[in-house]
Amino acid sequence: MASKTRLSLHVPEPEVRPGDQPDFSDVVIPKAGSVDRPPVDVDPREIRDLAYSIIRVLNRQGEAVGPWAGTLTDEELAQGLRHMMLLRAFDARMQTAQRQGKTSFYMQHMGEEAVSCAFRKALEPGDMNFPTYRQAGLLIAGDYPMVDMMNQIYSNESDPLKGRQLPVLYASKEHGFFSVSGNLGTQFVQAVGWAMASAIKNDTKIAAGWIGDGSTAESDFHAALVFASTYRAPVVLNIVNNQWAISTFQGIARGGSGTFAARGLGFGLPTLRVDGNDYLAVHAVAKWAVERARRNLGPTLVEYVTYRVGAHSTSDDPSAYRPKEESEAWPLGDPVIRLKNHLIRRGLWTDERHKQAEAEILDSVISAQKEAEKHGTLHSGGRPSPRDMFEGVYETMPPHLRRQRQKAGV
Amino acid sequence: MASKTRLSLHVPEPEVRPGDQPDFSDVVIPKAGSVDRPPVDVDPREIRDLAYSIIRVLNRQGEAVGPWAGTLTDEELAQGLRHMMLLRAFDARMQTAQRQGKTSFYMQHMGEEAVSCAFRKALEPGDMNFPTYRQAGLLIAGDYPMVDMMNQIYSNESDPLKGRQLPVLYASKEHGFFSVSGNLGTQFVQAVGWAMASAIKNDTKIAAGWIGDGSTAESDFHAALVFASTYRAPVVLNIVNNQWAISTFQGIARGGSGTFAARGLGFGLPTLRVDGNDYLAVHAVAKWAVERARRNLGPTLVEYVTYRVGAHSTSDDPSAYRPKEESEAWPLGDPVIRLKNHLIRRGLWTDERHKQAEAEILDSVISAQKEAEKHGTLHSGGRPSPRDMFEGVYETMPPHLRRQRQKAGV
Amino acid sequence: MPRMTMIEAIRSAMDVAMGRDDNVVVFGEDVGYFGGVFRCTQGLQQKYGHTRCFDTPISELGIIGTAIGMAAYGLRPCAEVQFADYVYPAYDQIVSEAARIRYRSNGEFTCPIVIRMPTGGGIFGGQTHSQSPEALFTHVSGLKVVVPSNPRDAKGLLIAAIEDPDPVIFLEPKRLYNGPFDGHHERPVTPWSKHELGEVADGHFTVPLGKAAVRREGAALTILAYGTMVYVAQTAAEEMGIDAEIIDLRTLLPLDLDTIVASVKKTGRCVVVHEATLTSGYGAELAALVQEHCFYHLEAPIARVAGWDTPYPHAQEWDYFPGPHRVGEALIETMEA
Amino acid sequence: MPRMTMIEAIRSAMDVAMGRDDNVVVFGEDVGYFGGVFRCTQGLQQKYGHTRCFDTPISELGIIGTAIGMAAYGLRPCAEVQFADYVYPAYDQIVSEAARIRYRSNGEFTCPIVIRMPTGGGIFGGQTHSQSPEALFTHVSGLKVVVPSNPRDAKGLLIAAIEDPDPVIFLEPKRLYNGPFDGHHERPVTPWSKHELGEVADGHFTVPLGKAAVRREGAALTILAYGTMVYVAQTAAEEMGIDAEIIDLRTLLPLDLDTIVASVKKTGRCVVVHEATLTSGYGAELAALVQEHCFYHLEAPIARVAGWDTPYPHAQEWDYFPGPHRVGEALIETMEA
Ligand SMILES: Cc1ncc(C[n+]2csc(CCOP(=O)(O)OP(=O)(O)O)c2C)c(N)n1
Ligand SMILES: Cc1ncc(C[n+]2csc(CCOP(=O)(O)OP(=O)(O)O)c2C)c(N)n1
Ligand SMILES: [Mg+2]
Ligand SMILES: [Mg+2]
Repeated sequence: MASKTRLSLHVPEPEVRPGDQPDFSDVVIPKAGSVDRPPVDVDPREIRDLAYSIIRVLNRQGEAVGPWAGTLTDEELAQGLRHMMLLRAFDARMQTAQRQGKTSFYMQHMGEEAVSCAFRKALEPGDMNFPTYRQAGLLIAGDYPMVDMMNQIYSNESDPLKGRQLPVLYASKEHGFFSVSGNLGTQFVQAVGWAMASAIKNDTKIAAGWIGDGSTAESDFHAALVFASTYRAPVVLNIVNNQWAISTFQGIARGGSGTFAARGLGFGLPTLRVDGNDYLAVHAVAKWAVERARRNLGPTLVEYVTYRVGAHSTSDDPSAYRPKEESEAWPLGDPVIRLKNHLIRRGLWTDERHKQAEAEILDSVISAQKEAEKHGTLHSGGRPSPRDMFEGVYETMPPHLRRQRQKAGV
Repeated sequence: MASKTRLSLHVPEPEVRPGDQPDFSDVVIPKAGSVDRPPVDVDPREIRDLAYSIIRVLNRQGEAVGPWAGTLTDEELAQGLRHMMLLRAFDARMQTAQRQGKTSFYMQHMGEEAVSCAFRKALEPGDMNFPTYRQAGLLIAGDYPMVDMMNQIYSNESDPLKGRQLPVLYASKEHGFFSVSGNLGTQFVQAVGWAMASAIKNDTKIAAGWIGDGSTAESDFHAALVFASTYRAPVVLNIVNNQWAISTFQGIARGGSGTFAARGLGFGLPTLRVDGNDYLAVHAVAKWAVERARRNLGPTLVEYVTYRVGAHSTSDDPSAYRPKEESEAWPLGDPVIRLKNHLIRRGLWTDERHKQAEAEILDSVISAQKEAEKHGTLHSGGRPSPRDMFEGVYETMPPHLRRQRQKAGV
Repeated sequence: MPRMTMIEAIRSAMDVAMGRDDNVVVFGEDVGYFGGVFRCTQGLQQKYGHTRCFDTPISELGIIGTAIGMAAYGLRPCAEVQFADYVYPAYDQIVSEAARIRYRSNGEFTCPIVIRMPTGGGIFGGQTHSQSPEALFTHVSGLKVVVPSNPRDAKGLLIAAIEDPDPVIFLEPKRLYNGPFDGHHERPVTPWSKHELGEVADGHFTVPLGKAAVRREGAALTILAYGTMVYVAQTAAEEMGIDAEIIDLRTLLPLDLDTIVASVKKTGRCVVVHEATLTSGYGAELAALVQEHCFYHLEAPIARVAGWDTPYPHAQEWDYFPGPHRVGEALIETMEA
Repeated sequence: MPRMTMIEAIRSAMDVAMGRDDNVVVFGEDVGYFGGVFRCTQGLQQKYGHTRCFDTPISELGIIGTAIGMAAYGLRPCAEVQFADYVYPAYDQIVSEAARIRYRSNGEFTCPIVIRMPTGGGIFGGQTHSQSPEALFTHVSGLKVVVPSNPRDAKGLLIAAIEDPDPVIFLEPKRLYNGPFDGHHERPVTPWSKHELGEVADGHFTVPLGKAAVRREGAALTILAYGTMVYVAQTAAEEMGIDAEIIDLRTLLPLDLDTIVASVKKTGRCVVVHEATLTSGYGAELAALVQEHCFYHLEAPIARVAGWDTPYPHAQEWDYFPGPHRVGEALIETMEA
């Protein structure tokens, strides 16, 4: 008979809190190049260990090493750096714009730029992302006009979403970017549905779902995995593990599972874990997973290991719950600097050209911003009409909404 | 670059349909006694293979073999047989009662009797089950009065639930049987909450959650595993895989995951798969999992491999979707016959005593039924009052309900 | 014209829609091989193949979540939730997603899905097979909500719903599947084959969303009803000998307010009837609208007859169900007020 | 008496409840170490330990599902949903489980849980930080629904809710957290420290569930409001110079109908105001009840002022929000009708 121990509740706590010394010594970082690259038609049961490792390409010396290296040309690498720098500059300007009251709210990507920028380059036209609010790199690397992003953030008269949606919750069919929901998780399973539709129609397009580490706890995550696994939907299911969910460290969502990627094992899915701060590794893994989907081999679950350097949003102040220096202690480094160093090492880039590029990029962002501000910002200048508020609830406005619009006098 | 295969949707289908020859040759059945019994404080990572195997004790010869044997005394075994026979007789009478119009609906356990009957014997007073509609064995083996079960099924004047609840959705705090919901899955996560509460209060009681194979697709399953894993709740999470969810074969819910048990691996939970038609194996595994919980070692996920021999409910006719002979082809046999044979083999039982016991049990069920029917059946005799319909929505009846009751004139 | 039960009419609607448009797909729990627990999808998998009509895992969230994704791709999913009582796990996907995708994306993406669900009581289904959750959808901007009361409407409305560019909640009063039910549970039900509205054209036709039907003309009082309550109301009016005008709303959102207002202005009295619990039921909205638009024509307070504010009980079903007796009492009270 | 903001009052309520009863536990997303995104639980983990106040995974279903299990054990969970807009994933657990457990088990098990959620608009929160879903709960038998409008009530009602034996939906109008907001967004808000109802006793006290408060006596017209709209209504009445009686409902379910009926019988006119979308909003129920109970005293149709029937827009927040101008118009119309 079992002894009658007094039970107690285990509540996971992060190792450190404000005032403590940041410590990532428990994070095991495999050497770059050390993880095998299986063929895309591998039996998922043979690669379960990939859910507990980290695929990395760039080593400390800035070299691209191992079986996952070599998916990008020199030109593509330079372009990748430019995209990440652009996203970072864009973020910085928009953060400031929010502080200046030009919009209500902003969410930046600092530290996570490689994930969405590199993933985008593994897709083809017609593919569809179901992103969260922290994948603007999909738009930037897909050459979506930055002015339109700003118009959306400003909710101004040229906002493609007519002021209806919170800042950064973009939508563009043409750019393969599904309307971002403010509700966490919901879109993960929608991505599976989109992919199922493509399969039903014997199309060639694939879908990508996106979710944060914290949001994997939501029900939609489970539904997505169940449906993807059952119907072998051509979808790449991406978990961006940036270590934090607002103030909550990833241990609360992860529980005893070892890694988020491990969640895929229970569904028989091939499941990969990748260095999210390594542009080359992200691209290589994305390409692998996309190819699987494209070849009708079914879904892949990918966990990007990265770190949210900035605040959760402009409404958040992380110094209340984590040491200020934590991001600097983060062992996977900064994605921009790592790619920059790689390009320099390869002789494709220099510190001077980097500075110059930074300046050019800043210029281009500023000029986009000027252009956008001509059309107004949240509280001044051109704004969407109150009429737009009544439009688009349905394709055709029903009588009760017409009556209400009339009452509103617009 | 990936080749542009035309995609296609994979829709899992069972091997056989009505008219086909039943075929379970793909179901791998390990030999009884062949699976190791780890210590209860084992590191879950060391026993991942148990999620893909089947723990079995009774072999074809009716012997109890291997490391999981020996958790029950002779007397307990005989009692176990009696419980299963009682449940089966009870089911048969209530099925008939439904056909006679004495109630609206019934759900039987045929083939699955060992699961709930044996599990109950691993619990202690004060522990709490969060059952589905197919675990009446928890009540039978816990000596809940059969007349009360019938009163509930008949929705008669003595129905402990006052006619409010569908037949078989019993509730009894004293008997550790939480109010069964008609909504699938919901209670799995409630079991985790109950267990967390016990841990918060430094109590010694543990909880058990129950879910069907089909219902593992519901969101509550995921929430249960997330919370159980994070807070190491003292709970046993039971999946009863009876191969069918109404007309839907288990392959639809399972997808590519290999087994339902495998779902636990992504949460770092110890996960066991057991022969659900083997009373001894069920008890041994239940005991192991209960002890883990009791010793504050955290949750365990258990999959019971069994077969729903009868129709889903009295509203269902399985001949429309599976071969009639499928249950006979089911390789794990009948739980009652298997335990009976074991007892006979051990010299504790004979065919004659079995027949005699059957007759006695039938008598006791019939006399309980007579007693219950004195208090009425759904459409005749004593019935709960319409007043009862207005009571118990809240502890204290609010004014609007008082007004409505008045209006109803009751 | 062929006679159909409501089940056959619903099946025929999906058959016609699938036949005309490859993008129409049908799925849900037990919907594929078996043809649905009420057999509404019987034969569709055989006819259109298992990628256009298929079984799903038991996850209402997953059913609706994937339907939304499919619709974004360009399909027209017609998904079944096995009982309306089981729609809540999908409620977030419906309310936060389906209903708002067109709006929030300014039409970049749309969500033409239909969610079919058997609804209502009268079958001794207890708390989990009897609910009428329509008001939980009429409060949600971006949804349309339909409740047919007969085979002909069911087919025409369902085709219209599938062809509609926006998400439609399609509630099928299960007590009407086989015949009109007036709440006299002690009497046998006449099958649809004996009822005029059981005559349903074979091919394609639609009944437009947003248009009510006057089922019975009358001068003394207006009854607003939908689904099963249409027949309860008819019987109550006949039994009480009241010259009631009975409006079958058919679509709750958008509502055919003009037909309602015209009738109440004519009769000066109004009774609203539904199966759902009273408080915050759709009857509240109807009463609020009628008093707003017909205030100066009203001769009596608008009465609501509805399910009591309790969970749907099993044994006390006929005490709970707002049958002809209770409706009749309200008619008398309203006439005498 | 100490002055508190609404946040401090809510925190104080939980503090008092936790101090008096070991069974009270508090949890939700970001609720533990950090103290909640609105800081309502700040300091509670430090004071009561991390097994009585803790962070949860981001699963509203899991938060409420485990709360129900804890309540069945005997605890009194007070769970936070970060924004009311995010309650839908837990809707099934609330509607199908929490609300019905006492009933369906005939009291064998009960569900004394409180679900706290910041609600309402006015903070440029767009579609997902602005909703007012109260009517989706008032339709559910077995729930109680509370909406405080000031710090004193917030504390008293929250303690009453935690002590209540049944599940309570506790909606906190986030626009009132720091001060009364009357919809004049262009003006600075007076902090609670300058408002009489910011005076909140330190220890234990309750404001009973089910009792409304008359915020302003008047003879010309009755305004029914709750949450933020109480201040909008006051300002509108003042600006329009109308002698309105303003009833702050405080509890929507069970409703204090007596207070309402007495007032409307006195004034003969009624305007209902809420932020939630109009159709099937709680105003529909209020209008239906008022016309039923006060028909012969009504001199004008009951008007409803509410959010438009669209998702909550971002840029057009002040076109959407039913501010003093729109309420004022309705007052005039109702007076002149
Ligand atoms: C359904 C729902 N619940 C809660 C929230 C509030 N919320 C917004 S972001 C966030 C944290 C998300 O963390 P994670 O998934 O790790 O994504 P990250 O922000 O780190 O990219 C929370 C709790 C929400 N938006 N939706
Ligand atoms: C939320 C919900 N969805 C659907 C149903 C309808 N339903 C009742 S039982 C059942 C099948 C359940 O199968 P499984 O979980 O395998 O349990 P089993 O009946 O085999 O024991 C379904 C779909 C329900 N009761 N609740
Ligand atoms: Mg995160
Ligand atoms: Mg099953």
